[in-house]
Amino acid sequence: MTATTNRQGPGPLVPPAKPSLLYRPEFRQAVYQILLVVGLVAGFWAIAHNVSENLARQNIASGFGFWNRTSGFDISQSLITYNNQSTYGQAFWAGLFNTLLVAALGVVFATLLGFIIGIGRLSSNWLIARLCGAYVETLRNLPLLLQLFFWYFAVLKNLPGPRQSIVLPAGATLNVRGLYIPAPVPEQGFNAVLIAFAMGIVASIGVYMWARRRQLATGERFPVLWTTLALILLLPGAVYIALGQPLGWEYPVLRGFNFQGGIPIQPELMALVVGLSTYTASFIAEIVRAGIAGVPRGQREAANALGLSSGLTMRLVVIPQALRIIIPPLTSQYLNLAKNSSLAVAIGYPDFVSVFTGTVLNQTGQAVEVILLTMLVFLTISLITSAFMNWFNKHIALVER
Amino acid sequence: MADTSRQQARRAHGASGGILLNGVHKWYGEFHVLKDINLTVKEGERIVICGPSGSGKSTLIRCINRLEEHQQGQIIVDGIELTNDLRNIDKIRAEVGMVFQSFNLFPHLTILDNLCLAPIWVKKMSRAEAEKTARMYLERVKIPEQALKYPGQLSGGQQQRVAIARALCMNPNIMLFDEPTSALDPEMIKEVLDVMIELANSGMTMMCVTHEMAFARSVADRVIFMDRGEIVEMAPPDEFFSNPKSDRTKHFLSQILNH
Amino acid sequence: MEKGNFMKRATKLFATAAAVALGTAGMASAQTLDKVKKQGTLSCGVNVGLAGFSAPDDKGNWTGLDVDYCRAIAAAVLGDATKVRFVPTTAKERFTALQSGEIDVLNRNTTWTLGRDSSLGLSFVGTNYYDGQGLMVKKSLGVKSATELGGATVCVQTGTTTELNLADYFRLNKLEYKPVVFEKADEILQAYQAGRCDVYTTDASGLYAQRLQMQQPDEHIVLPEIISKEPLGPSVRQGDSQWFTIVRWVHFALLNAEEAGITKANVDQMTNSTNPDIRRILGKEGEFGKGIGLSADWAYQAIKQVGNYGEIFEKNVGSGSRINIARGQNSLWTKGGLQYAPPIR
Amino acid sequence: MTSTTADLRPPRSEVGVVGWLRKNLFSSPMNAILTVIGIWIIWTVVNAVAHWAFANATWDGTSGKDCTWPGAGACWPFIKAKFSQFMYGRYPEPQRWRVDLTYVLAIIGLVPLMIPRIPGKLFNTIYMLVFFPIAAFLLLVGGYFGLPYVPTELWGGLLVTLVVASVGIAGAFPLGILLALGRRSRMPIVRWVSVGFIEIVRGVPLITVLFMASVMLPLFLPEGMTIDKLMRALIMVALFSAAYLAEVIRGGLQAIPRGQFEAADALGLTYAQKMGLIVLPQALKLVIPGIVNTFIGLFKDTSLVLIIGIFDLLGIVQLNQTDANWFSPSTGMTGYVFAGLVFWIFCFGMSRYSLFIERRLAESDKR
Repeated sequence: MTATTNRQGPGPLVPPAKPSLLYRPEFRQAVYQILLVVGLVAGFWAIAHNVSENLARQNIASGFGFWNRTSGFDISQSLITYNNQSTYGQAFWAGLFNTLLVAALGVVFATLLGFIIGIGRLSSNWLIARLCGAYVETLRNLPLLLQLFFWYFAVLKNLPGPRQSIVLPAGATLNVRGLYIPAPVPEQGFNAVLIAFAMGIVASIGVYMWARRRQLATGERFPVLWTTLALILLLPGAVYIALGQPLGWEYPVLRGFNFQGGIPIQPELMALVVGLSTYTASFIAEIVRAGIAGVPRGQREAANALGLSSGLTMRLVVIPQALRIIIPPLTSQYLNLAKNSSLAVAIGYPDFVSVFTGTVLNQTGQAVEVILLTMLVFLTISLITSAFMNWFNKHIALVER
Repeated sequence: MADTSRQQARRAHGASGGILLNGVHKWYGEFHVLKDINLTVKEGERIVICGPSGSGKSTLIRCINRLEEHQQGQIIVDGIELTNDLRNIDKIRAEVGMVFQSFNLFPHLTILDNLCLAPIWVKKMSRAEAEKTARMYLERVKIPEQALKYPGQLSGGQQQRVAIARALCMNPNIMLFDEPTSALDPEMIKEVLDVMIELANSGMTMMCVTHEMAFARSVADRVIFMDRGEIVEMAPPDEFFSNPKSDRTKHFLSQILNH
Repeated sequence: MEKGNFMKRATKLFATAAAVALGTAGMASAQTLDKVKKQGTLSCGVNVGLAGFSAPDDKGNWTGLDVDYCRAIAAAVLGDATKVRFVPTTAKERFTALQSGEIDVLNRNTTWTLGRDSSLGLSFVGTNYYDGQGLMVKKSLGVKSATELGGATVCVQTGTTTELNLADYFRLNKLEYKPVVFEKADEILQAYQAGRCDVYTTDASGLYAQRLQMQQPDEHIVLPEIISKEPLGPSVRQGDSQWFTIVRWVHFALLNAEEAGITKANVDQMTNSTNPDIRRILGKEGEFGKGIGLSADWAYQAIKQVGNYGEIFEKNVGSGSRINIARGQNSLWTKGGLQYAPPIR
Repeated sequence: MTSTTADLRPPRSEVGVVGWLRKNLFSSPMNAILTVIGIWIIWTVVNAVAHWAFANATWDGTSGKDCTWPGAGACWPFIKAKFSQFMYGRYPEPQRWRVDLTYVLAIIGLVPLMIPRIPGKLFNTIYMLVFFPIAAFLLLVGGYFGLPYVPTELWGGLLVTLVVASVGIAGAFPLGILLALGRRSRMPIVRWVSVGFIEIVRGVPLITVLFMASVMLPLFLPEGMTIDKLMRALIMVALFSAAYLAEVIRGGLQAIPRGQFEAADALGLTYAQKMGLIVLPQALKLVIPGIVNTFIGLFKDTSLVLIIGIFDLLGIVQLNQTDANWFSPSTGMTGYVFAGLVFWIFCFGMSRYSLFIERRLAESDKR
């Protein structure tokens, strides 16, 4: 201890000497951060240098010039016009749209199945709860890739060949080459049906708004669901019949090696969608179960005590609260599903990774550019998703004291 | 049920506007929680139920609006017998208001929406009418200014008063209170009790599980002491507090009053 | 396109900046030969599994034509055919493996094309198997010619010249088809056998090899049409001419050995031969080994330990193997084939 | 009124088998219907599985022909014949004792570490973090002490699955902790870098990361420097799981009360001491279930390495299904079922363990 601390009485206060630069936290932090930046820049520099040198030394093409070059290969399924005369750029989009298609289908089916199973796990019926539990525990403890192989190589493989196809109702056909469903062919006057359909939707919205206003005003309710269904289905239906059924169907027929016509759904797509949605459903089920179980029992009791029926209790009290818990993890499951769709590469479905990171990379040999673009695409998807999630969380956060 | 038939039913069971429990038994699995409960509550009567924890008092009042199911005996509320018939259960729940220990306000709705929810969806009131009623009851529980806030923004005492107002919005004949003040800080207990006393004085049929003995003394017509699933003692408050007959009651009172 | 140009410029800028900052843009190439000698093993990129060319048996021993080429190079360079590290590569990663130096030579039934020679940084040293793309179908379909394949579904491996030839062939003949593209050969095999495709297309040699893997090989036929030229051969990194010469001349030595009648069995007697051609091949005359940086008996070691080209061929894909492919265009030029090696002199 | 009424037995319809059935299976007509549907589903599944796996299965044989008969179920001799390949890949047979010994060493370290009751966790952790990895490396790779060198190209099957998953998670630990701390740092650049890394990695599928390992990483290295393919995959898997682990650990850090940080500061500990001695030990203990779950995810995802030509359990099963000698209509299914069973036992076991730890943590919270 120095003498100053023993000093009696309050002497004149001396402003504390500024500590040496070395001991100031801001300085240290600045140094750490500068070191980090320098380290990172050096690291990237080294990588960039190695890459450019490796490429230059061996005379390997670089840059994105390949984008507009003719690809020369075919893709078995494309939502945009694509053939082997198209460019690598078009192959990029064809693959991307295929991925989005799988993701969209997967999200729909996984959500449906996941909610059914998640609610089933909470069923008062012991057997149903256990069955749903067994589903979850089985599916989510198996690698997705194994499940895809199972669906594709073990299940779909056992379907009969085109000549022994399984005939399904309504002109659909199932064989080892896929599922062929009749394609609708609009004939003259079909536009009127479409217009009627659109009108039905508009009218339903009108009915919904009117019914809501009436309930606010008088308290009386109106069977909106049934009216809406009637408007959307019966109105165009009536027009359709009145105009003499102006819609033809193109049925798939066996011609040569394969079925031609109709809408073909590849077995690769089926296996991928089935595999992805059953797998993701097992996670969604857990999220749904946790979400519903996360709404305190008291909430349901209070609603019951107020005389709300169990349906209304679910709709007005439990679900709105459960959704707040469910939606954030649900969104990240959707993101996982989109990312997992890249396993398509293993079962021959032409998704983005298979077409672009697979075939395009192989044909051009430009690994660096192709992989960077691939990562960029997935990052964009994940950024959009997390932007949505932030928006959602901000809007639904419970107001607390 | 038409009104006339309900009157008939009331007469038949001798419990017009009140509650009748007749030999009610309930088990949780093997555990016998309610043992042969016989109780008649007349219209406008105010009952306070007390007893040690685990004595079945909460279960008893939760049976009255079928939040719990009893397995033997008869419960008739407002002339309607509680059976598995969903229509009866809904009807009774609309007639019987309930206030919980943990408030159970709906956190995703504003105070006003909390109050309007059941009137709109169950009583099929118009929004305007429901809001009018809601504001009236908010006035009555002395927090009209909180109408547009969310439950999370209110203190415990305020939340419980909203819960009471929410039950009142259904215009019930009977109010059940399940330890309404147990989860509150001492300074908030009074504001809730004040509302309850005011309510009691308005002539509402009330059953209240509580340990607030001062409240019991001042408003109850009868005090019930329960222990191990049965009604041990039932008496007007003066007699109950001054001259308890059972040893168990004495023991309980000595603990609760001298702590 | 806007985006492509931007990216291109950005990449160039980045690369140039890095190069300028570090003062050098590409140093002298490493001497692969020195590296191999120093390490004492040759890293050889082979197929993950293609019967006849490179496939490991249950015990992990690699066999096949490409594999034997690796061994021959190791014998020539290091004097020991067992000093090879086999690196199995997929179609996708084979070129990167070579570019990055992970492997010293790529012997993976890889087709020699101008595009690969020019923009992938490879140099093909020669052709150790003249192949062509074939089409295989089930006999029961009754197809006799590829021109009858309109509307067929075709299984093909991704990232191969096969995929491109297929597209060209069907477009040229104005035939419709549906491709089903897989990453690995065993997946195609499974899918084809399940009836997912009518046609399995790859190099004809691959078709014969894969047919052996099938449940009933006799039920499948390879159609007569060969729809492309597929010269398969070893390749090395560009820019190391010494190593390029070595690998190329090991290949030629094996051919010359067959032509001169030197075999694994008689190579020791042949050292006493008076035939100057044979003497030169076996390093008894001239200093050709020194010229390419190897010992004088480089070719002797390769032949002694592995065998001449004909022996390697017959053992792995020819009459000595289950695949049993006829020599055909892979015969020596003296027998009407395409295999022709410049003389060692 | 002073005596207590004796407890009565509940009515028969409430308890026992009848009561249970009534309450759990037939409480309403709807429930009864569901129960019947449930029983039907169970019956169908159990029936099909039993027939396939037992009644109609082939138990003995030497080739796929023995499994080819009408109505044939599982082809178990296929598994029997290939079992050692599924376990070790092409690891040379005389050397397989080295793999077994590694497993034994791992079990010796892991079992006491996983049972909370057994003391000496510090010693145990050091064993697992320092001694075991070195021993495992020397044993499996060899080339030292007279052990022949076994190149990783020969590794395969369950061995690769276990190596990729455990090296992936163990290698991810240091970086995961750094990233988690970085994400909560007050230094903005450190925070941005951490967030950037975590979000980029979590945004892309593992398969692209593996492609990167197989075709891009080699180009990143200076000329003449190469890394073994399995090693590259391990590095990328470790980087990949570091991002996920960082998020798990961050959750644990957030759960540590402010008071702990303040107490450590008040004691005059430096940042490193505060984190290393006070905060991290508590936080890591809290997130054991999360770590185990990350490990389960990684364990399942290791199967993706087959796409880049590394033969893990699933890869080697897939490869062997093309063995002409074993071709039969049910070989494929049998192989997948076997691989699935192995994966499932591991994953289910680990998820139960994580539940067990979670319950324990919840209990100690109550105390």
